[in-house]
Amino acid sequence: MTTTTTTAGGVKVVKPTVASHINDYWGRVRGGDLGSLPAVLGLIVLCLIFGVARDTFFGALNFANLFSQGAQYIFIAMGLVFVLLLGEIDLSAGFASGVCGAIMAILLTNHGWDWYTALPAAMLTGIVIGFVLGFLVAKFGIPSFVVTLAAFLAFQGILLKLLGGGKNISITDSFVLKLANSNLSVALSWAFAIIAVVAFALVQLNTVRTRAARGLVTDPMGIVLMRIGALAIIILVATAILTQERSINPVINSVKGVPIVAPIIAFFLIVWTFVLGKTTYGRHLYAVGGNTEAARRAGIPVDRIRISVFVIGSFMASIGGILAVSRANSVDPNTGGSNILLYSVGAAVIGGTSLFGGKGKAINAVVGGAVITVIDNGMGLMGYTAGTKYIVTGLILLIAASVDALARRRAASTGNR
Amino acid sequence: MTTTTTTAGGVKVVKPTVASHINDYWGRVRGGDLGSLPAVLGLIVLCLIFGVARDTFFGALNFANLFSQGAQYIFIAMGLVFVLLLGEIDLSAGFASGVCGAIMAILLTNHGWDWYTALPAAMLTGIVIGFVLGFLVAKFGIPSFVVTLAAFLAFQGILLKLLGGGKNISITDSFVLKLANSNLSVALSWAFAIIAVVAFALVQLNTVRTRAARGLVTDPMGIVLMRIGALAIIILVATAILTQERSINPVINSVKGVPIVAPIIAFFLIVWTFVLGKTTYGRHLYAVGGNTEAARRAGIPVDRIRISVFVIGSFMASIGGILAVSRANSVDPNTGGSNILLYSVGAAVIGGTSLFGGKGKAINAVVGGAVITVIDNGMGLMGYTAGTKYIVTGLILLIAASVDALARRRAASTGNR
Amino acid sequence: MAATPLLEISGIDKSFGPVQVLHDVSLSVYPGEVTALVGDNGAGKSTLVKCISGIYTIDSGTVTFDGNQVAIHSPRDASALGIEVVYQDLALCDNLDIVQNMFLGREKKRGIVLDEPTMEQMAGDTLASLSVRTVKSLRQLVASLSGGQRQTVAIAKAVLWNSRVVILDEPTAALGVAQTAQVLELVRRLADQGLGVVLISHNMNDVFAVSDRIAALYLGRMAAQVKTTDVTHSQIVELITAGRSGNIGLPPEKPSDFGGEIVDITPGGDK
Amino acid sequence: MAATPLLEISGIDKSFGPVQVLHDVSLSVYPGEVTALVGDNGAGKSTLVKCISGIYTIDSGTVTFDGNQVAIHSPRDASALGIEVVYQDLALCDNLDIVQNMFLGREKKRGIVLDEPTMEQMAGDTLASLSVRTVKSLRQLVASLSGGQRQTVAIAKAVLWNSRVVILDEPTAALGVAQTAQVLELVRRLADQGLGVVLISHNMNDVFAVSDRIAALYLGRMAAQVKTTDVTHSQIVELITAGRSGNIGLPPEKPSDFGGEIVDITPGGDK
Amino acid sequence: ACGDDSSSDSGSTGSDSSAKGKVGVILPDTKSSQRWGTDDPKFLKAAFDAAGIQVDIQNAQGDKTQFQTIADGMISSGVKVLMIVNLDSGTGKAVLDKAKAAGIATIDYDRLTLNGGADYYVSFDNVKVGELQGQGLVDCLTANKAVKPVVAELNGSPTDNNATLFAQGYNSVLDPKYADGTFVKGPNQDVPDWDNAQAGTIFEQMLTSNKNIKGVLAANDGLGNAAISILKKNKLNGQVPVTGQDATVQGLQNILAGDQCMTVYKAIKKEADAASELAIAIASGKKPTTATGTTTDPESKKEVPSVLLVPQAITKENVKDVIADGFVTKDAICTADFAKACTAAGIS
Ligand SMILES: Nc1ncnc2c1ncn2[C@@H]1O[C@H](COP(=O)(O)OP(=O)(O)OP(=O)(O)O)[C@@H](O)[C@H]1O
Ligand SMILES: Nc1ncnc2c1ncn2[C@@H]1O[C@H](COP(=O)(O)OP(=O)(O)OP(=O)(O)O)[C@@H](O)[C@H]1O
Ligand SMILES: [Mg+2]
Ligand SMILES: [Mg+2]
Repeated sequence: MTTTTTTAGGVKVVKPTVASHINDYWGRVRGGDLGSLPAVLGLIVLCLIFGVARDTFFGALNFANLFSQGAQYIFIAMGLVFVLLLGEIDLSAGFASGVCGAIMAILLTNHGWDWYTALPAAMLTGIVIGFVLGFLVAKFGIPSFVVTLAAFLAFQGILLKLLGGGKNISITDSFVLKLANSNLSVALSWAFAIIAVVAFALVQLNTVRTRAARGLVTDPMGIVLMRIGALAIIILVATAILTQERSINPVINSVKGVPIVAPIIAFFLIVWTFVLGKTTYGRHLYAVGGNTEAARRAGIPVDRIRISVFVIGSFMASIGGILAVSRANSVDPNTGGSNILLYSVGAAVIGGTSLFGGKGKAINAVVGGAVITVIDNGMGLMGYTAGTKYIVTGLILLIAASVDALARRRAASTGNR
Repeated sequence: MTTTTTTAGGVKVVKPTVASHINDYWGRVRGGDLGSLPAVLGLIVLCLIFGVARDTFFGALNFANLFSQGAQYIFIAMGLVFVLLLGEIDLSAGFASGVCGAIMAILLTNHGWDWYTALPAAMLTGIVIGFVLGFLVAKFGIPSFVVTLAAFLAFQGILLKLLGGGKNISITDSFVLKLANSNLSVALSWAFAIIAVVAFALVQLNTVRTRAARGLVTDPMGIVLMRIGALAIIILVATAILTQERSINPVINSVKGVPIVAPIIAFFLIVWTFVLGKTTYGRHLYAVGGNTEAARRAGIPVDRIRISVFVIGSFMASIGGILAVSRANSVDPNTGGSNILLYSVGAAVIGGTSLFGGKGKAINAVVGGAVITVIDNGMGLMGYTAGTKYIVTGLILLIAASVDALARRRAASTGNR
Repeated sequence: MAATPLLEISGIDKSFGPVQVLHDVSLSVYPGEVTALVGDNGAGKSTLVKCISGIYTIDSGTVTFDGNQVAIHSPRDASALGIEVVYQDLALCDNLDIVQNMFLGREKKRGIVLDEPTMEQMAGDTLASLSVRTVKSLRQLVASLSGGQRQTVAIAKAVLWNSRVVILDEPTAALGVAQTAQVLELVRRLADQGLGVVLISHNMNDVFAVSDRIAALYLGRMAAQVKTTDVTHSQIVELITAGRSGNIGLPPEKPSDFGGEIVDITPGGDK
Repeated sequence: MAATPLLEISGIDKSFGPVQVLHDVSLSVYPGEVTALVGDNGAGKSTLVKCISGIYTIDSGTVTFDGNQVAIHSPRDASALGIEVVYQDLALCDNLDIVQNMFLGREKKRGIVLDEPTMEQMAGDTLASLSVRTVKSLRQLVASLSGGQRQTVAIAKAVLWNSRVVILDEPTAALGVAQTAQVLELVRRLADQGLGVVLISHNMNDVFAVSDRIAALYLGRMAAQVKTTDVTHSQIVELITAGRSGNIGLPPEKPSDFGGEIVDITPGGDK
Repeated sequence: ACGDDSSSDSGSTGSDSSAKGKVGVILPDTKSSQRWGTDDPKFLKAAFDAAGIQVDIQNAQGDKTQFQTIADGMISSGVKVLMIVNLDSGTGKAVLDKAKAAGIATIDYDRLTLNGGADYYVSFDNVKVGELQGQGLVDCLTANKAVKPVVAELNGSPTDNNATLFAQGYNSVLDPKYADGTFVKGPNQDVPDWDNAQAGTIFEQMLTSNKNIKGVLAANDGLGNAAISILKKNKLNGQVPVTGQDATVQGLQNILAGDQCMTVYKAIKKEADAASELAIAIASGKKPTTATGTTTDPESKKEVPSVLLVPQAITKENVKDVIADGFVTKDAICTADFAKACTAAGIS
């Protein structure tokens, strides 16, 4: 079964083949090390349910809708992944996104700022908010639940005050409006898709090369190629669908291309995946979340890390807020309110992030956010009354989560947690 | 400093005196073992702030208001303490209380049931809800955040459906209406107060006697008497205030006596304190919350314990719902909605319950609930506009929490966590 | 081997995902005897114990207790049979105090109320018999105990009960000189009372001092189970480090036998 | 005592709330020597170590490093001075793998990117030198390691760095025979390289095998710090269990000295 | 009353306030309409200040528990008149009962507390509001010469009784049209909490599953704007008429831009003035004379003395009326983006 034997730092190792690798993977899956597989399974089940119930669900138009509908959840959830990684919580993320969105809208509309100054101002607001929250948690030692509950209330008030006690403020800046509502041109869509695939392939192949050059075990080339192929198929098929004409009224105007939010999501997904997986900072996050005391003993500046996650959390919330305002063409006192927060935390958790810290990835927010968005989107097509809608949404959420839980559960019973 | 030496099970012990006991207590306080002291301090600070700002705050009428205003938070929080003790969360507790309240109201008003059948029906609903939630969490292994998020949505829908899509249902049953809105007679008030004090004294003295008889160390008699005296003063002074006339218009009607909710709160506080502190079940709760694996290895039926806390949580929510409906004379689709849940979790956490399990007491819910209620009550007297009110509420909450946090923080820096 | 074993396991396999940790392991525990279970770090001793006590489900193999084949699905089942275990990872509840931990799962009651005085007294007696002298209070939280104090609490917890088999996984690792002597004496006393005792230890002196039989695990395989009087110190060390010694132990190693498993380093790239 | 101590602490007091654990403790660590710190369970050894490494703040007392008085407020300060510690409670991150744990806080980078290949190679080298043979993969999570494997990782983590003082708190407690020998050899080698080494152990054979000096703690007081060659095995055991032996050790015990503290059992009723 | 000499300083500017009773006002929320956060407090406070009456205006933020807690506070601080906009009739009644027991006069403001027995009632007719919206949509669709248009309805919050009343109004206009086949009934959804973001998703999904939607009955301007933003995204704005309510700046601008077909203007100042006039009279110890109409409580069948005001439909043609009325300023509406539309609409 084993073929070549190389040495890595004095410890004997076996060079895996494609067959042994697949075997290994299957062993891990049976052993409970499932990664995001169950969440993806849950997502597929959901899509099938809705697709069978309403045939518009699988249309290009509806597929494109998903991106802007899910953007706010996904961005807030991505920020929350960092907060949850430390076992903290940020209840104020929803209204923080509202406040940041409102600041942008006010600067644009009431003060006539340009988008390239108003947008950074909104993001800066997010960063400041996060810093204050993090400081209170890290330096005063107040539980984050209480700090952010207080902030949840305070931001709601600030939002009301900013909007002069409940007014809606419209935005007309075309750049900002485009963010959530427009699409890349077809050419640009393809360009992005191809760049993404090529970049992924290069990174993968480069890793193999570097490791091989150092005499370390590498994934067999077959597996690497398979991985590249799978990603290429997903991205290219999605691009193909999204570059079709999907206008409701094609005579009047044409709507096609990848929604602009898609590359924005992809950008942050790549950045945060890189930060969490490949940088010292990311490593330290996991360490503090897994065992704060061990991290402290290893000389990691725990307080600073703790502050930083709230900064990232609120910063991502500000991005979510900007996109929410763009999508609504306006900001109102409830922007970032209602279920936004619970749904965002839910997205992170469904995607596989632990509420107890130490476990989570940026992709969790995207997968979980997709689950939440698909539920919302699908339910919107069903045309239920309010009461029924709530009940069915709850049940559907439960179904999606139990596909995941049951898969893991079965695996856990083998003793491997 | 030490006087008598007795033996307890072969290990030498020193019999503490009043002086050494106080010394010890002070050492513990300085060492960070603060119990509910900081939360109580926070509460006192709050009362002073509001008392200075508005003199009506310290009136007998306002004091009496606190009980029914806080009841729903306190009951839901008491149930949540159990859920949080295992490191779980119940996001659906708010709407569960609404659903139970609605069931009671519907049975009373639409089906003409009597209070002595409708009330148990509501509580039973709570128990069933809790069982289903607990079952899904314990047996399927779905994270409680997700299960109860789904339930949060579903109950909202059920409530809407029960109430026929947005209507509200009034109740007229005088017994139920009295629960949250009436007072004990003055004689009964005093009777309850005196019984409570005497019972406490007997339990305390009996403990000392039993332990002394077994040759175990006991608290010095002076300390025990002090403790009894302190409780007696608090209860008797409160009763004295509450048995004064507090009607705005004494000519029209007279309002005096302890609000009926007060003994209900006291009843559950005593029951749950007993269960947590003096029974096997309570012990096992702490064990599962502190170290699930250790509890499992000790043969504790972890799954059953997990289900049970959700049952208790939803049962207490049903009591909260019944009182909320009683107070509002009616039920509407938002009963148990808005901030009820966050405030209740906040109450438990502020009172000293940990979100990570293993740490919490029934009294936490009462102290934390009192903090939340006083803030709500005091803010109501201040006459701020909506925006300002949110902001100030957030800040006040933060102040109350930081009194607590700073006290503990200073203590923690001595190394004792 | 005249006496029938009290506890007999045979053919146990256990894998964690792709990694097989136990291969066809058999072990017999006799009443009135101390069986020492030895093996290198990572040989699978603790895993074997956890399989016996129902913490892990076994992939295949049988457990026979008192002559009857039994299925142990959870620690409850094990303690119902009278199997008591001191785990290497002590498994104490940090948020409970010493007395509470010692009686966890088997609290004494009067009516429905916990009988704290009785438990406190019994806990005190047991600890005193284990040479514990520096515990400040029986009501001290376990979180604040020193390493050795924690270990003593875990041992005391396991011997409080009338059990038939006691398994101790490196019980003296963190103990001081006096406490170690006390625990070894306790182990001997338990066996003399007719219990079956399994002692896991890396200390060969202790093993030879108290054990009647020695079972040696090597890379998840049972290399040998022998009478203590039949072997020498160095033979056991050889069994531990090489899996065989002279004519006892595993058959000579064929490269393909273990090679694949020991050294299979999962590539770092695919995490 | 011709050489100047590399690390010298004196007059250290430490209380946890009402309980005083260390009383006026002094200790000197010399470069090129192994100082064994011994004491009964709960004597305060681990507490002393944590005070030195900045995990606990000391109530009073001074720490002198290389002749300069220093204030160590956090583990960062300690490692900045070149003090490396292997803690008894190992303090590993269960959710990270072996390599990640070993380089925690001091990751190798290329630009801003973690240099995983280099770290993996260095980790492999270090582990191999500690006789680790059963680790399945360097990318295995620490949560799935056996007790001894975890301890080896903790030791390997501490010796990877160029430090000036290495403190090991019962490093061999969970180790097998071969691994223990390897670690003791390592301890000796570190001292021979000129480092100051503090070794905490309950195993007198090990202590006498590698140490140059022995410091004995008794109930939170430093009973004696002596040259290993000046004392016998049984003298040290007496120091550990009674605090004095012949003319060395603490002054004869007056009942009031310790009585109050050791035996003060907080009443269970007031929790 | 015992609260007269209190240190309360909430809004009292009158010199002789101690001689008169204090008035408490509880507003419901800040989500269902911007008026509760902005307009009512402004107008009410101005009116009471002018009369030198102490007033305490608070908002329950949509929370029933809060609502009652505020009422408790006002009662215990000794108000003489309590004016409430109930969140639901149940809590409303509980509060009114408590106030009456304390001998406090009560006014139902804007929303009638069913079976509540308030002394007075001041309001717009909410069913009438709905009727205006329905009629507005019919007019716009007719003007568009739409043939059998599919009409989507975005209702208000399912937990808000007023939303039910609005729906009752517009459905009374639309249902006959559906019945006779002039219009086609399209999707119909409630928007929880009047939440604009959710309204956007809900409408987007309506449009995805029913691409022929030709008219949108949105219950207020916020929901209308949510629908318009989705229409814009699909470049359908202006072709699909959308209704609204409240005559917000945003709604009026949308009307001027041609994206919204109409809104309903409720002269909030008039309503606030009418209510404060009543309260001032009672607080000064006089018998109010303005409550000339009556409303029948549908539950108790009692006649409540009332002041009823008439809502007004606003289209591009009469946006200027709202400005003339002082409800919004020209500056707020006619920003650079809308200057041309303003001129076109005759706003100068
Ligand atoms: N949950 C798990 N997942 C994967 N591998 C595991 C798991 N638990 C244990 N192992 C592996 O199984 C092997 C045996 O571990 P075990 O704890 O039984 O060793 P041990 O003989 O008790 O060693 P020690 O003497 O160090 O305590 C080790 O290589 C360990 O890495
Ligand atoms: N956080 C704490 N709070 C209260 N007491 C503590 C705390 N930490 C340690 N102690 C007490 O301090 C004493 C010394 O503990 P320490 O861990 O230093 O002992 P040790 O010498 O390392 O013992 P061992 O050999 O068992 O590891 C013990 O009695 C212990 O109970
Ligand atoms: Mg082991
Ligand atoms: Mg120690």
